Amino acid sequence: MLKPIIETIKALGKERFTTTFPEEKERQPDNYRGLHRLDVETCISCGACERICPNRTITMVDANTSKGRRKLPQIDIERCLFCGLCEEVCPTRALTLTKNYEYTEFDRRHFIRRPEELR
Amino acid sequence: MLISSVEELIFEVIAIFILIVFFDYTFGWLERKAIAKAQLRHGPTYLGKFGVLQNLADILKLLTKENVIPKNADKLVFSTVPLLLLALFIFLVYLLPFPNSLGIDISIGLLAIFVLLSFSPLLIFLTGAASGNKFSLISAQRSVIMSLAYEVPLILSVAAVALYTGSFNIANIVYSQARIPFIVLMPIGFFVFFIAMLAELERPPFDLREADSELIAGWLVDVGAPYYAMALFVDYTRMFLGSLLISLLFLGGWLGPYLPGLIWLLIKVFVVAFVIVIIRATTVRMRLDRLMRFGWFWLLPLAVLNIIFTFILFVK
Amino acid sequence: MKINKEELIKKLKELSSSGYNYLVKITAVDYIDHLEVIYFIRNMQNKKEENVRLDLKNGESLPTVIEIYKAADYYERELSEMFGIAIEGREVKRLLLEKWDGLEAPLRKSFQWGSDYKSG
Amino acid sequence: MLTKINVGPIHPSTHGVLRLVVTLDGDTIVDVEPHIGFLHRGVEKLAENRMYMQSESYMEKIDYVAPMAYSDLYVAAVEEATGIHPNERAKYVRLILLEFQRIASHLLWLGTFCNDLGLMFTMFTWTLKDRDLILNLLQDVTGSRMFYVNMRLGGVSIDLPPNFEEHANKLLDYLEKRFKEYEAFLEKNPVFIERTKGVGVLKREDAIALGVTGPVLRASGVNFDVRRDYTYYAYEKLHFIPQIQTKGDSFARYKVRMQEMKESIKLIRSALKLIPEGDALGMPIKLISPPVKEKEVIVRRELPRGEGMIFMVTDKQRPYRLSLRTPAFINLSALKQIAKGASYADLFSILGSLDLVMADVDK
Repeated sequence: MLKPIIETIKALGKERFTTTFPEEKERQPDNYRGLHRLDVETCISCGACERICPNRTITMVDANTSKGRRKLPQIDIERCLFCGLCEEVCPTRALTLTKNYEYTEFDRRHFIRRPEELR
Repeated sequence: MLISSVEELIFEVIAIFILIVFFDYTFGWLERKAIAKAQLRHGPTYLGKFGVLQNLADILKLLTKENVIPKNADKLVFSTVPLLLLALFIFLVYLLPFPNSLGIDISIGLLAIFVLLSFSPLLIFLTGAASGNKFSLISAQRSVIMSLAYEVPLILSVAAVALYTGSFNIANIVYSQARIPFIVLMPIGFFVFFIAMLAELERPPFDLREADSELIAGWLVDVGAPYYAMALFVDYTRMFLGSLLISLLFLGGWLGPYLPGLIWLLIKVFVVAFVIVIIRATTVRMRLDRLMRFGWFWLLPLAVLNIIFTFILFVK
Repeated sequence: MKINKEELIKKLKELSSSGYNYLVKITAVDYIDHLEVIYFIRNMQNKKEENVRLDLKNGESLPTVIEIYKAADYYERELSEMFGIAIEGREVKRLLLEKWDGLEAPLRKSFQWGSDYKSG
Repeated sequence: MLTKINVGPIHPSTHGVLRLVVTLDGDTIVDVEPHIGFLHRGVEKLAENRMYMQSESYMEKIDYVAPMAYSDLYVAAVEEATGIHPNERAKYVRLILLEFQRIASHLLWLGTFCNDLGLMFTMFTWTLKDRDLILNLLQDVTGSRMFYVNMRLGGVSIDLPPNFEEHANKLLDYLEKRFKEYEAFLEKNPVFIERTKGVGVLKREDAIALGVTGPVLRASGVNFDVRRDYTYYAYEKLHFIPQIQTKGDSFARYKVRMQEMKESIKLIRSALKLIPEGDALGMPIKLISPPVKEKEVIVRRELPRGEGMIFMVTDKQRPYRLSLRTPAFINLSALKQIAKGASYADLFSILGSLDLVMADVDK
């Protein structure tokens, strides 16, 4: 019985592993898969991301850009699995996943991100 | 130290109540912090320095909620017995002597305390059985069966102390430890008393009544938020009573060099409480039949042995 | 090996007494015009595996093998629920999705689901 | 008089959404009837409607405690069907990651098991910390903490980073030290011993008849491990030894998992020494699946919870039928047999020692 108690007392002196979240954040690697980012200039509107997405997260919608009106991906974050297939299938690397993972909203309609909002 | 006037009585009542609340609050915070530290977590951090005010916020939250009484429950028993339980434990603290002639120190204090203490499993049984929930019912049954296991060794280990001192007065018991505390004189008795007290306090490894991984919260499953806050108060007051008893009967109470008596007493009480918290963070829960076996085959013979030793070595 | 429905119990008894004592899985495949039921069984001594297959017409029932393999209990329940195969010789309680009575068995190809999702 | 108690679906010890209808005679269990399906997502049906490589992410969600093991199982089935097999380095890379995943899964199990026995979260947070370090390591490799989706046909999506070996070795040393502390903490505790030893005994014959798998089967003295008996990747070269206990009680199941973690450490160490240089990258995801050669595929893998098996009837772009054998499903079916006659408190010792993940049970 004494040995387990010694282990507990030893633990009192050990370093904590939890973080106080908003102040400290977890370390993230460079290839982290967080929220999407779309480079409107390089996107060629091929729709590959829409077709590969297993969960119908991505739909191609009409959007106004500097090059005129064209189809660009719109993302419904509520449905997203963050599997990264869209990033991998994108021929021009226009759609990438960023390190940002905080996406709380008050209204679930705001989870549908228009192409212009994907930065 | 008998009461001579009304003013003195009021002073006593208020002073000891402040002491109880002080212990309950600091212990509640310390337990959270200590367990968090042992579990490599932070514990409460936001409210106040080191989260001191977190418990206050929790209590306020619980008290402002609606008190729900389940349909199946026996309303009268369910809503009065927990209050009786609280009253019982607070009253028991009043029966203990404190330094500076605080506290109502009656000549049969020890006897009175253990007689009244044996009511608590029954009150818990009543609450559990009255709530009309099956988990509570199992908890209530466990409460009564458990008390069979630890009650006898508890009283026998105290009997050795009374035998040595020749008095049921707790102040006398404390003063007779002036040279050597009883923990040194009768370590077996201390061991038995400590284990039995853990069971009485519903602390792991004997928290069979609450048993959150089996019975969710045992006899507290169906109580509403204000009653739950009260149950926490009961829990901490019981903790205060238990650690006070351990320090008064075995650790020399308020006796100690240099510092004033009350400080010594509080230091001892908090050390005992800390040890109990560490045990809580260390061990898994016992099973009911094993506790029964442990109580009757280990604790009881040890307690009897302790009485015999005490009788042969010191009394004769 | 492919067998008839009538031989199933006899064949499995034979196999289980010759050391194939561990049932890995019972599964079924819906080929629209018929169902194929497959029993994967294993010999725990030499780790050899055998699969016993039988064809089942739509609406046909399947004899229970729970006397031979206790492990068949849950798999048979799953089959009867997911493919709508009735199991002879035992009462099958609903297991996974308890409130699906009256609907098409979900793993049949004829099962209609809420959306017309097609990928690729 | 018999009492019926409804344990779950919301209960601290059912690890998710398992509902048990327990019939008690006093404190003795007469009957346990599990009701499952609260987490059924129809993964088998979903896979029938998606292209081969789209389903990988869904497969990971079958078992959220050891996701990589499932994506490996599924991708191995697709590899078998298409004939694109991993090269030598990819085999080692997968083995290392999978064994890390196994340690992480067993660590989480250890913590929750102690919680079931009534320890106030101490072991849980300790093992969670160690699991966190493993997840950090896997995150560096794959880019995600929980759902890795890093298996590709013929390899992995991202190769091991250059400093991986150094990090891994440091972590393994740390874990080895921690396991010693865990053993001192638990096995020297008489209450823990008495709560687990002789509790929920599953005899060898019953274990085989009930079809239980993985650590539960090995704790009952059956010498069977897919890693040895249907060997894959490099397990044969690394001289893998299955961990067997004979008693078949909760303690034996604890011991098997503890020994398995140590065995995993050994495996990773020797794999890190033997890993060949080169390229472990697999085929990137494309909009068209590679051509399928096999009509039917059977793949087995030793998942942390037991033997996982995929039986797949293939079609051109997507599986015609995907049949999964999930280990927790069949282990749960043994609960009734094991728990009969035990006391109510021991039900949770038994339930915990089976290592159920409800997502894995319900598919």
